[in-house]
Amino acid sequence: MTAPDPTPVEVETPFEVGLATEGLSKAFGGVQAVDGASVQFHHGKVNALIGPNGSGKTTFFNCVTGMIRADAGTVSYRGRSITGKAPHRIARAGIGRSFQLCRVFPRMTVLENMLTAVRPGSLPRLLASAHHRDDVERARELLARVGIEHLERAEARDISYGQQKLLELAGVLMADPETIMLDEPAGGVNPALIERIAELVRSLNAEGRTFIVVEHNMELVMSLSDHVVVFDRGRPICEGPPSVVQNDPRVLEAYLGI
Amino acid sequence: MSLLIQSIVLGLLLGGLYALLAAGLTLYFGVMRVVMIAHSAFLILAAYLAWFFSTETGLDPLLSLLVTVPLFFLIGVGMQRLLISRLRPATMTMMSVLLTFAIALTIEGLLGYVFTGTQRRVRLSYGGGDFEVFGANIAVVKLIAFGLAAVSLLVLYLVLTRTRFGQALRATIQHPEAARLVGINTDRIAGYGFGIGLATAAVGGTALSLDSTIYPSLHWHWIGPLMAIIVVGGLGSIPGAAIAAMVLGLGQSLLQIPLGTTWAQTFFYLALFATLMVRPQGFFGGRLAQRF
Amino acid sequence: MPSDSEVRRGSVLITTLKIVGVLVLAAAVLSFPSVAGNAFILSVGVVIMSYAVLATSWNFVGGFTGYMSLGHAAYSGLGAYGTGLIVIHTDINPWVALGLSGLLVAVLAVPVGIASLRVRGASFVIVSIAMVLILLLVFQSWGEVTGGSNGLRVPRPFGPEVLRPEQHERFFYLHAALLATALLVWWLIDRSRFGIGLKAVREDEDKAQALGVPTFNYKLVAFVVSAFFTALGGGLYALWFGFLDPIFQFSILVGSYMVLMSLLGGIRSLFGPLLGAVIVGYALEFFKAEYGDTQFHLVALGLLLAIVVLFMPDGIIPALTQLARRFAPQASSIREMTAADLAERRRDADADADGSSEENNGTEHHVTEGARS
Amino acid sequence: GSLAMTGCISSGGNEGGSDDTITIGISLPLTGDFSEPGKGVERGYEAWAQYVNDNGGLLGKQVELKILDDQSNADRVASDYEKLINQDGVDLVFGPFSTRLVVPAAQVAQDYGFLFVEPAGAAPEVFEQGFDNLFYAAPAVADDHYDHLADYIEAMPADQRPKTAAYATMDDPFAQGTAYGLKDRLEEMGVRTVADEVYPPNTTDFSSIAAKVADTNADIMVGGTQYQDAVNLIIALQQLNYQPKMAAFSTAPTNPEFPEAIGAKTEGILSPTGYTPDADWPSNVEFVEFYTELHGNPPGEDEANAWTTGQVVAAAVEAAECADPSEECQQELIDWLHGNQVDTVVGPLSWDEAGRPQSAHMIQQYVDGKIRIVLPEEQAEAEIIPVKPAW
Amino acid sequence: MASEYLLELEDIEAGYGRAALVLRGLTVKVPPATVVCLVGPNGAGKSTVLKVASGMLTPRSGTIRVAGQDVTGFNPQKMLGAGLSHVLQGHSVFKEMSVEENVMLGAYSLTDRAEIAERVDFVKDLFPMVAERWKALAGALSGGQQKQVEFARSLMVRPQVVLLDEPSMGLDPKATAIVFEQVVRMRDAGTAVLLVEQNARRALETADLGCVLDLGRVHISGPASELLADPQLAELYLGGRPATPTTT
Ligand SMILES: Nc1ncnc2c1ncn2[C@@H]1O[C@H](COP(=O)(O)OP(=O)(O)OP(=O)(O)O)[C@@H](O)[C@H]1O
Ligand SMILES: Nc1ncnc2c1ncn2[C@@H]1O[C@H](COP(=O)(O)OP(=O)(O)OP(=O)(O)O)[C@@H](O)[C@H]1O
Ligand SMILES: [Mg+2]
Ligand SMILES: [Mg+2]
Repeated sequence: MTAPDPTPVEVETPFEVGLATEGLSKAFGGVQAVDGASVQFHHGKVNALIGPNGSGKTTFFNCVTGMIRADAGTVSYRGRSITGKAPHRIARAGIGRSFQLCRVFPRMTVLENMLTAVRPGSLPRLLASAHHRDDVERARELLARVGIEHLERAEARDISYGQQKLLELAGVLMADPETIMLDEPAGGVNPALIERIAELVRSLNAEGRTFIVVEHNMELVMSLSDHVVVFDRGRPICEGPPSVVQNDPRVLEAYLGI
Repeated sequence: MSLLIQSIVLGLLLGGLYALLAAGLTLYFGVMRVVMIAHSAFLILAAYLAWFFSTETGLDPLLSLLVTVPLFFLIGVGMQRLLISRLRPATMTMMSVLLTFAIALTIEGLLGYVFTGTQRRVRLSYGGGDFEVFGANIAVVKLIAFGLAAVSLLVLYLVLTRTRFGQALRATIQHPEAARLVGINTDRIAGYGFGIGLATAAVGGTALSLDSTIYPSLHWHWIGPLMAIIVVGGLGSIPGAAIAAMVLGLGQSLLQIPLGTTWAQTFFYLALFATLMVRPQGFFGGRLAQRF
Repeated sequence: MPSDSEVRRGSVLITTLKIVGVLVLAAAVLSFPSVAGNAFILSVGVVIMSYAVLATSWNFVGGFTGYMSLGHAAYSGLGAYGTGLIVIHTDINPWVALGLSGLLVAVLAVPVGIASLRVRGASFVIVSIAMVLILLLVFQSWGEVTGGSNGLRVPRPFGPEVLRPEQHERFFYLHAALLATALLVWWLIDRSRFGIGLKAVREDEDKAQALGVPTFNYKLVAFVVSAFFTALGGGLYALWFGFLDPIFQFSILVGSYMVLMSLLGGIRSLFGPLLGAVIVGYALEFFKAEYGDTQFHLVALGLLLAIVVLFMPDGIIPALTQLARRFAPQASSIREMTAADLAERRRDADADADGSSEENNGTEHHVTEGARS
Repeated sequence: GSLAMTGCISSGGNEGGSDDTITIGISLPLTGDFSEPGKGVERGYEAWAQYVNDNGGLLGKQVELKILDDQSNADRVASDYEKLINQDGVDLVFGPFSTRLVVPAAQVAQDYGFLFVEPAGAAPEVFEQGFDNLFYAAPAVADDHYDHLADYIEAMPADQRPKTAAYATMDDPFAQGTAYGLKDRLEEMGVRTVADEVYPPNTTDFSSIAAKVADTNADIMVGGTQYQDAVNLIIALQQLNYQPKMAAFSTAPTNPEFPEAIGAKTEGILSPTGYTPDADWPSNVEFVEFYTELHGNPPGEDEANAWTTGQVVAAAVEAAECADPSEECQQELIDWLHGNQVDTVVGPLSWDEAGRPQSAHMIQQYVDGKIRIVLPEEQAEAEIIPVKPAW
Repeated sequence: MASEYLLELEDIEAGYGRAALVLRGLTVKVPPATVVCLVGPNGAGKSTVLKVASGMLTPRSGTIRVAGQDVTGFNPQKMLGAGLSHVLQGHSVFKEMSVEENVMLGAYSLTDRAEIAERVDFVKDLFPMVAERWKALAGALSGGQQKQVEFARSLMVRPQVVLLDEPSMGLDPKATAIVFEQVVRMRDAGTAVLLVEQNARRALETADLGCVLDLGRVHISGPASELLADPQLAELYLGGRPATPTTT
């Protein structure tokens, strides 16, 4: 893992651009939720996206993943434009995401929830049995890593809120995307498990996976991320390594309220 | 020319009735996510009661409203409390379709059982009466029906938007648990909401009985256009339903001139499909249409 | 707490039971014509088989995607009229005509699906109803082609030497074959990745999309497959019955029978619609026999539907399975673990994993492979 | 399940086979859209059976009717005849009501070789299906119902004839058949068609149709109607204050409730009818007497047609001296009817090879508040009113 | 009869439907002017405790008392009447209604207009966002904003007992601070607060008493500061290294 940059000078260290947006905007009625945001996320790193409530983080996620159509601006992924593509295409381009307001398939079992995320790939595989042994094994392993392996056979609607959050996280990982966007993965999760999740993120990151995490748990953000982007009123106001961002007066003012 | 004016007048009068009935349907959906297939069956039931009342007593069928409106309100409350409330919230919309479909069948069956399948029509001394305005003949009965519709629509609108009850009703559907936690008696409120919806069917049915034949299976004939109206207007929006009803009623009436009765009826469905292509959520609806 | 092997033995037992059940079912169906007392009972059998085909076909959309179509009569009606018109106006062999008509309806279902699957829930139901009503109007009014309200007589596919009772028997087997095909396809989809994607659509469409499921295409495929089988069911019925009347071909009641049957049996189970069709088909005969000359049969049907919706919203088969589960070994009791237990288990697991790190690498490798594909 | 099912559905039992009764199977729309006329036909059939039994039966055997309800549904009607023939083992069948139901029912009868005499399938299409076992037990097919009226108009001096005609017909093979039969004739003689509206059977709002008709101000208004649609149409026309010189509607005006339903403004309304209780055919006098004694009021057209059906079948049975489901017997009955004439309450009937009857309907009109036969002249009970008073 | 506790749950057994028990003989008591914090792993039954306490879920056995009065079997509406209010976990705003209507519905059980107006001013003042988006549809707000509206709504009444289910979830640090500040204020005003939090350290720092719940039973309870200091608890329930914050 990269150690925090010791020099508080904002020097652009060279990095590989992963997901990037240019002038992305989205307004709802009179509210400019995302306001011409141009952001570049570091590929292969753990990126954090923080900002006060209502600063447009979730909307930004939604625009990037095609869940809602942006008013203006472009989105590219590793140099290729994914602007305006359908959500499933973006997902298949290697970008997975979780939802802030936890969404699971309520009347499927926890295991089936996991299997839904498997990419069939070809037509024969599409028609092959869903309970493929490899898939099931991997699903179990992931469930164990988020600490809900014992719930495998429970229907998702019957498990507690925090457990659903964990299931959602595991589901996203199951799809095995190259870039994983998480919207408040730790919200409502027991601190003991947050540790495990952090470890999981680190190890997947070490395998080469990129993360973009929205989170209000500052401890987690600071210990986990390599690069932090701070949003306010729909656009980035500051970015850099955690140690830098943490002490930036704009961030202190807008976000931490100090 | 006079045919055109005549058709416009007829279309507006018809649209008024459509508006009232569609408003009731919208109410169930807007506040309770219930697709009430049985609405038109209740409509026919009310019409039968009006007919029965006037043949038995010889009085004007409009007087039957004094009985049917409270009666339907109570039936509505009972139906919500005893039946609808048992459905799971997650599958409410779908299951309510089937449940109310079952109710519709039951009503149709009972009507046929009690009144036989014979077509009935209220006999009114002023049934064929008319007066002329701008070269168009306006039937007295149609004007009465229109007036009833307009008044009830207005009352409905005011109740839902201006009263504490209306607010509680909307809160109840949007998050019943939270509504209970702020102290709303959600059971009672939802029941009243349903009762009001059904009361509109009582008014509509009586209005309908003034100038139309009724028979037990007639409700099938009404379901289609009414459903089309509420989708075009935007599921859940009462003003939307009313406007769509007027527009479609008028359109149907005008299209009858060149196309004939049968093809003119398809207008509702073409409008429905066109709406879906252009604005799936309907012309006045919120995001709801997509969600549920 | 039952051990893993116990659970496994239980599942083997269940699988065996299932296979035996299917065989018994098949035997019962195949022997029905010889058991049926007379041509009338055989004809009732054909009707019930036809219901079963329609309900099972309906279940491709209703069961998998959760889109409840009350208007599937549109497709059975189109299939019936398509078959009839092709047979009447061309020299094509009736069976080819049947297949052709099924394909035509499937093709037609594509634009219809594109239009109507854009909306969910109530709007979709309403659109499906509208579809039937619009077709009813068209087929009634477009008399030159469809025979209008005079109805359309479909010539029988078998020669005059095949007497009516024998005709019933042949059509019974034909329907059974079609049903078996539909069931097989349903089963294949149910266990496939495609199927699980469809079920995800039923549960939460947006979320499924975010996971990379091309929901719209999936829905559309299911819809078209459903329309195809429904049309075949309708066409086969037309060839058997020989007379089409738009009022009965394009009736909401027929569409709702399909829903009722499927719901009654259970839309999440393979044999649910079949079971529902047998029960409802029999109930319809029974109600008619009992309350024939009053409108009471409608009341009875309505009550039946209401009871299903209120008390068995998941259907009979799931209700029975649940009952059976209560006696079968319970695996879910492993949910009962405290944080300390879990921590313990994990520690053990981690120790295991360290001990056999090679195996672990294998899995990791798989993960990486997946990412690149 | 199959065994249990057999047990229950066959609860009717095979009682038809016994030797001292003749069982006749009938399916009728006792519920649903056609239930009103269906019940009329049922009354007619039952009266006929009672009459026959009171008078020594058929071939010396008692007649027993087995009536099922087809719920006005074509699928059901076929299954009903299937049941009557196979399960209940009836000896003969009578036809159901309404054109829509006759064709599928006739198909079943044909497949089992049964004679099929029907009281109510008048539409021309019925006779184009190639059934050789089918006979319509009424004077004329729908097209010919207005023949006498057409003749009358043709005979009028050219300047008094209507110049324009408006048609409004229900989309139903029978109702439409009647109006279009007249339309063809009128167009032949140069009466211009200015409106031709077809409405679906379930229409309840006639104001737009009436508006279009009224707008043309046609001289003659022809309605191809059943009962209630005619009432609605007339009221809607009244609301628009349209006054044609002649107005003819099928079926509805002969209904006793008609005058009350349209507010007694009936004077001058014309209607074709195949039957009148006042007709002096020998068997009709007996029929009316018997029926009136039974029900307290004279029979209507539906009852008469049912009775006629009974008479026709009985004549064939008496002639062939057999009444059993065997193919030979049924074929004999069919053959006999093709070659002979039967005297019935609607007059002597004979049929062409497709089963079309070869007579004509009479025309009735409301004269002085009562419905009377006005055409043809030899049967007329009252003088025709050539120009209808305002309604 | 006066009781020394404002809220008492005694020997509660509860579960959903016919499924197995979730709460197995659980006892929790909250004295006046006290914040009791429930912590525990996901699925331990914390939310279930609150649901039982507010009458949303009827316990299979056990008693519930509010200010000494036996309220077992009361529905939520009656519970509110008895002086108990509950803020749900997750999101429970009325999405198709405006922020204003949401907040006003919080005062549904009140009738005194002046009091309502005063409370409205208070919550508007507390959460500037609420004032700013007063006429907006609540469903159109961001997740955290909705939580703020929800909390604001619950502040419209001043009950004796408040049940809070993870009030800080999804809130930014500023808003979290406000929420905890309000919790303290409520306590100072004499209210009994039963707080469920996964932000456990922060919650225990605020609370007077703590209760660790696991598998439907109270595992350990005691003064919040003691729980915070227990290294074993820290590892199992509070996350890793006890009492040494990672950064800053
Ligand atoms: N569907 C919508 N309709 C209208 N306005 C919306 C909608 N979704 C979001 N907004 C507005 O856009 C702004 C940004 O919302 P967003 O959900 O992106 O914030 P966020 O940064 O994710 O906040 P949080 O930390 O609370 O989750 C908010 O002011 C919100 O009110
Ligand atoms: N509606 C339900 N039906 C069946 N079981 C449920 C239901 N809700 C919760 N459970 C079960 O009850 C147990 C306790 O759930 P509860 O929501 O109280 O947990 P919690 O402690 O609040 O967890 P979290 O921190 O994740 O919110 C869990 O095991 C869950 O699986
Ligand atoms: Mg957010
Ligand atoms: Mg909880």
